[in-house]
Amino acid sequence: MIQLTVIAGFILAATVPLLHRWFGERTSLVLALYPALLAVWLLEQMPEVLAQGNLLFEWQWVPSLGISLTFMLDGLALLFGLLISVIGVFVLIYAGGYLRNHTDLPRFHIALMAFMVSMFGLVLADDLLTLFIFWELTSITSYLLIGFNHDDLEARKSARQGLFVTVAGGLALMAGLVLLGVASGHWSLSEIRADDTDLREHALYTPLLICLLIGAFTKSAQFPFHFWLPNAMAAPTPVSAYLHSATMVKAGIYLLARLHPELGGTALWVTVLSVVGGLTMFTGAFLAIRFTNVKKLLAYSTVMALGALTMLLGIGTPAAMVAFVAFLMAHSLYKGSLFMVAGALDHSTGTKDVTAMGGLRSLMPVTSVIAFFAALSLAGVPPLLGFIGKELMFEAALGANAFQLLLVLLAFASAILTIAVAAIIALRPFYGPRLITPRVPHEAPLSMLLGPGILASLSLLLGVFPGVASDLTAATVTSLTGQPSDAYLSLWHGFNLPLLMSIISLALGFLAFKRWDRLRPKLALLAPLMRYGPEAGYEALIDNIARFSVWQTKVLQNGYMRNYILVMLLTLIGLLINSILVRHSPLISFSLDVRFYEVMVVGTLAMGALFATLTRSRLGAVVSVGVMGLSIALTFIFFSAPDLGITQLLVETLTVMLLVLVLFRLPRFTSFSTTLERVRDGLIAGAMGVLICLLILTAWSIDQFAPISGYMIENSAPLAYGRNIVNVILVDYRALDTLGEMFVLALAAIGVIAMLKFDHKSSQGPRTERKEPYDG
Amino acid sequence: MRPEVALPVLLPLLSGAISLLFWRSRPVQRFIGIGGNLALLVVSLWLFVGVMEEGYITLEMGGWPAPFGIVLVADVLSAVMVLMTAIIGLLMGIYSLATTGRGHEKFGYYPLMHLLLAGVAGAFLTGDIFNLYVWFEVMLVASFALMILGGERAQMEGAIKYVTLNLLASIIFLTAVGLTYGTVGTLNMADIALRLDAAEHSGMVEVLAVMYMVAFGIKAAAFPLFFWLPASYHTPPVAVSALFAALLTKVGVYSLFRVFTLVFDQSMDYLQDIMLWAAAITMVTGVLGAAAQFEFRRILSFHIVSQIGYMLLGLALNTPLAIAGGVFAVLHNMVVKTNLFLISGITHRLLGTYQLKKMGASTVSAPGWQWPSFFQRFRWPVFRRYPGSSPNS
Amino acid sequence: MVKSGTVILNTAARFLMPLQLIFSVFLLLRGHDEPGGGFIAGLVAAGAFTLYMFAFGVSATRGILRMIDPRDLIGVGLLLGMISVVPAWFVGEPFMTAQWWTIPVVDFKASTPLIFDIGVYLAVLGAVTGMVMSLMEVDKDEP
Amino acid sequence: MEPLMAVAIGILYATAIFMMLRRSIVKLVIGLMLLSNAANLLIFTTAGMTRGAPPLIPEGMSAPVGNVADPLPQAVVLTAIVIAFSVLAFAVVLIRRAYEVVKADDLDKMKETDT
Repeated sequence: MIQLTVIAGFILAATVPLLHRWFGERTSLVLALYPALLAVWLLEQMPEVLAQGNLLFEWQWVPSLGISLTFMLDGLALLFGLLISVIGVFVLIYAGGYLRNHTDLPRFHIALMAFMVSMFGLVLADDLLTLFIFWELTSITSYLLIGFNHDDLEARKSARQGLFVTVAGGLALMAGLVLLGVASGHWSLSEIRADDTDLREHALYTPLLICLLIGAFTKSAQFPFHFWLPNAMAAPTPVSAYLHSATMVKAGIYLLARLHPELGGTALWVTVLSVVGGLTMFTGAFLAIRFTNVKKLLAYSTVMALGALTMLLGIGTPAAMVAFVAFLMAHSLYKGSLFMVAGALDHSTGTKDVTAMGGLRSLMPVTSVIAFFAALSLAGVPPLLGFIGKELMFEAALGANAFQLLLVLLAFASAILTIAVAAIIALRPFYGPRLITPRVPHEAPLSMLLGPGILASLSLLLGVFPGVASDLTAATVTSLTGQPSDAYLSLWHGFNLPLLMSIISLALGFLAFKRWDRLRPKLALLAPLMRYGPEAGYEALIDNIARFSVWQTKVLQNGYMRNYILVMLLTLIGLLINSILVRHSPLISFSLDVRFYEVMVVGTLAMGALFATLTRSRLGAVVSVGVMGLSIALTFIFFSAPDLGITQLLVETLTVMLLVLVLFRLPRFTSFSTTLERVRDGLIAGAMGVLICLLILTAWSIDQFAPISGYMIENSAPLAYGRNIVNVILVDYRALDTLGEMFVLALAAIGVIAMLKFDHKSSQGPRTERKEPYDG
Repeated sequence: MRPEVALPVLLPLLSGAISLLFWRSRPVQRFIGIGGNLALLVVSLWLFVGVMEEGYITLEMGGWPAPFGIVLVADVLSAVMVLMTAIIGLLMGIYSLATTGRGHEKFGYYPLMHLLLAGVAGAFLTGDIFNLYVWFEVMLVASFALMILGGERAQMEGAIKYVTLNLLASIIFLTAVGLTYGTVGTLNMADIALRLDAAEHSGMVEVLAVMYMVAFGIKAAAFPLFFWLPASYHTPPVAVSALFAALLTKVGVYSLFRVFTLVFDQSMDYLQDIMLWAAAITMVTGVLGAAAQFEFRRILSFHIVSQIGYMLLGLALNTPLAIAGGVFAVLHNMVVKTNLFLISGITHRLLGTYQLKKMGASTVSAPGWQWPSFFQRFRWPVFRRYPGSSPNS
Repeated sequence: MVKSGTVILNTAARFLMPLQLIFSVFLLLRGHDEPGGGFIAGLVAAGAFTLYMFAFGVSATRGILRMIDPRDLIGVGLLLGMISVVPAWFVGEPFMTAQWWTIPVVDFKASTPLIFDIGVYLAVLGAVTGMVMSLMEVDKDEP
Repeated sequence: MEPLMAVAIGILYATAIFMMLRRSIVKLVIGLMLLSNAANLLIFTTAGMTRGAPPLIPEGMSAPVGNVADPLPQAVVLTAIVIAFSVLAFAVVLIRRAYEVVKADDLDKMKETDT
């Protein structure tokens, strides 16, 4: 069962520390078996997918809520799944060499495996919510990967930036998916696909598309969210190779491709995708050549590629779809390879700056050959796969139905700049004079050559024999368009305009490479502009949120308890006024039947309370409270509650005694507050008093129901054998209350005793917590 | 007679009473402490299994028929809550064995814990509004005593706010109970629901709903009534904080669910809007408060508030699915928040601080293969000081 | 506050205490039929001890209580309360259902509510005495 | 009688809240005392008050003679009184200890545990 296999990947990730204990250095190889197995499984499924279009693997997860863990395998999922698993194998092997002897290698493996599994789940998920969950998992695991070198401030900052941007997009995505579910009435991709209703006509189409696009654009680093991707280069190089070639950033592309048959083709879709994609493509390529850091160069060229892919999806013609597939495959292969080469360079020279390297060809011959071929593919030189991708892209741009000129120009300019980048990476470090590098250069170990080598060879192989990938291409294009397709790739398209553009761009790109050293200072003049770029906006936003949170907390949680009480009371008073005075009215049936002594007692009661409030002497307050308590006791006795009267009397006596014992240990009353505060408090207190008065009258005036106590009065003697009904209620009818109440009293006594007698010397436990000054 | 409905309340009361009797002997206290928790877990499972089979089980305490005596009711929700309480109680008891000081144990740490659990279970199971008040108080006074145990300055300051504001909530609750009895003449919740449906004066029904909402809202720590929580939850020992975090606010939330789905289902429309806003603002203010903190337990305390918002949202939306979601949020939060508080305790033991700014650089090699110290062993970036964010207050 | 009692208070306390205690037991036993009951009785008894404490101090009061600490009283009281809950279980009735037995010789009606009330009495007595006692003890320790 | 009591209880609530809003912890505790008394009286009053007819059954009879006062709120109030007493005793001792630790009667000096 494929679901279990994927979930087992998480378990495998969790057991990595154990594996490290058993296998030591070879853990990477052991772990690499997992993606290898997945790749084999995918290849096995290929004939079936070609025959049937898509395969469903159903598994009910939360049946009561209709959430299932169903996987769907079609051409698109197959393509992405293969990229993830194949590149995953090489990345794992590569990481074993790159991070050899690193103390935190287990942690790296955990996060990398978890990421791989999440990515796998994402491309296979059929259920919308499952898709979202895996999507978020990739965000979180990539955060852990980018921030792997957490001793480095930059790494932490970049990790956080990546997380915030992608998770913010994730929220939009969730909204979009929910809207999609609501609009289509289905919660799985396969059902939405099977349904004939056209979502493009739906009223919710625009909002849901915008939400989904925000999710996809943040993830795949489209302009203006592109800034997090180059910063994510703080991650260890194997991560960069994986995240930025095959997976994380492609998740957004995958989503767009996945939705293309259902949502694509409208004016909104075409406009947004082709324009944003084109801009991203150019921005990435343009920003790339400013940098001398080899990883930054590659990262921006990735942004360029992501833009190109988005643009192709935006154009949406059949030709664009074929170009999409070719470009996607080509990019994954050469970019993975180039990142690994960059890691090898960094590993053996100790620097990432291409201008600091030179003449390494003789010292690192294998690396230089691999770099050369991968870069040829990046540059789009025949007979590599990159050439096919570029050719088809030009062709698609020329065939665009909208923004044709703009897109062609952008594609052409980007191609020139990309060729310059390719040349910089493939030629600069390996040719020219030897430069002194921080480390003495040496050839990378086999584990670090295997991955890039095979990926680069694949670029070459697929370029020469594009027919090998024909089945996959056809299946993917089928899922992209929603119609059966027999698209195939070929190296030679005849002498046409795209080929001409390729040749011109190669020449111009090589020229740009030659002038690169002179070009950079001029580009550096543009640097101040970056201060106003989207990244600055992001920083300002984050800072302001932080500042706002501090401010808000200071205002709300200000430490003054009376403010807390005030807020709570005002809430209550406001709601009560709204309910009883505004929305409804109180009910008062007025009948005043009083005796003189009762008025006296109740008057004393009220006076006692008032005097306790107004007096400035502690004794006066205690006496007033006592007098009030006595009046209450008398009231109880007058109105047929002897037990209550006695209890109140005794409790009051004890309370006064406690007050006397405690109060005179405390300082005299002082008046801290201002007159204004007193007036304010008085008004609020008065409002509450009036409301309570009204509520009592209303509750008392409602005479609709007979109280349940009739039963108790009737049965007290016959059934409970007691003549004091109150006591019978206490010990029989409602004995559970009394039980609880006696525990309350006991608890209070324990608390009081503990508070008074707690001996700090004896409080030293077996292992005590260390004290620290309170400096929150 | 279905004893399993009452036993989750009675057993911890019994074990509390017995261990109070043996207050002189620490070993006996520890033994009863864990034994009582185990027994509670067993009866909770018993109840849970029974409820899963039958839907709901009632027990008329004292043998008096329903609206007259006090009736205990267990349905799936309350049985699950009781089960969670028992599980968390047991785990906390075990954790306390290692972390609680001698002084705490001498002054009734274990009985207080058991009585707290009894109060919580009672609040989950009772079907009587005044009885609910009583269990609230049992729980509350037990938590007061646990909160001050140790006598630090911060504990005293926190406790004053905690006691006062919770007492205010209790009094609002009690006032509401009094008005309820004055209006409908009964205390049994199901009976109240029936009579309120028939009540002619709808204004009073709404007033009662408002008062219960505010009273339970304070207990649940919803906006704008949550202030007592961040002021006090981080002051007692970590096991106590964890127990509070898991249970106390959830009792408030549970009561809101109970009262507003059972008793006031008629007058929900108006209150639903209010609750919706309160829930939304609670979510946001809670996390923003947490974002402003650098002390581990304070972050968690503020974050509890935020989570309460999610639970209330479920209630405010008031569809079956939303309520189910709210209940899931409650259960999930109970587990996770307890866990995080305990992790904060372990972090403190390993690193000697709760301040995030002081954590991180020091690598601690925890002995053995401890999963709780996972975060230390693998040094995730989350444990590093956040750069670039605002200065600490 | 400690031992500051006057002659009158001392004498009153000495004579009143036994009377108050007897009265409290009387209140306890008749509680089911006439005003009274466990709470009131417990409070009266606690009042007796408190008065004695005010007159003669804490240690003298501990003297008359002998080995019994207020905390023991609380424990016993709570336990009695819990015990009264159980008997109904044995006859298959819900917890807390009252059970009545007649003690033959003295013709006294014993019942679980009575046991419960006695539990309440002891718990109240223990709790209140414990609180006041520890308060006064702490006072004594301080200047 | 009840309208008169309602006014008195209103005054009790008002004074209690006013006292709770003071900065002095002593006043705070007095406020709490007033508040719990007020709530008890409220329960007693809203259920209706009856003169001279305590819920007692004369010896030898099986039901009280005539109308008696509602015993249920009385029992409820009795429970509430004891609970209120417990909590207040705790609160009183708490402010005493807090005063010893903080050395001030002023609530505004007790805001360290917040932000």
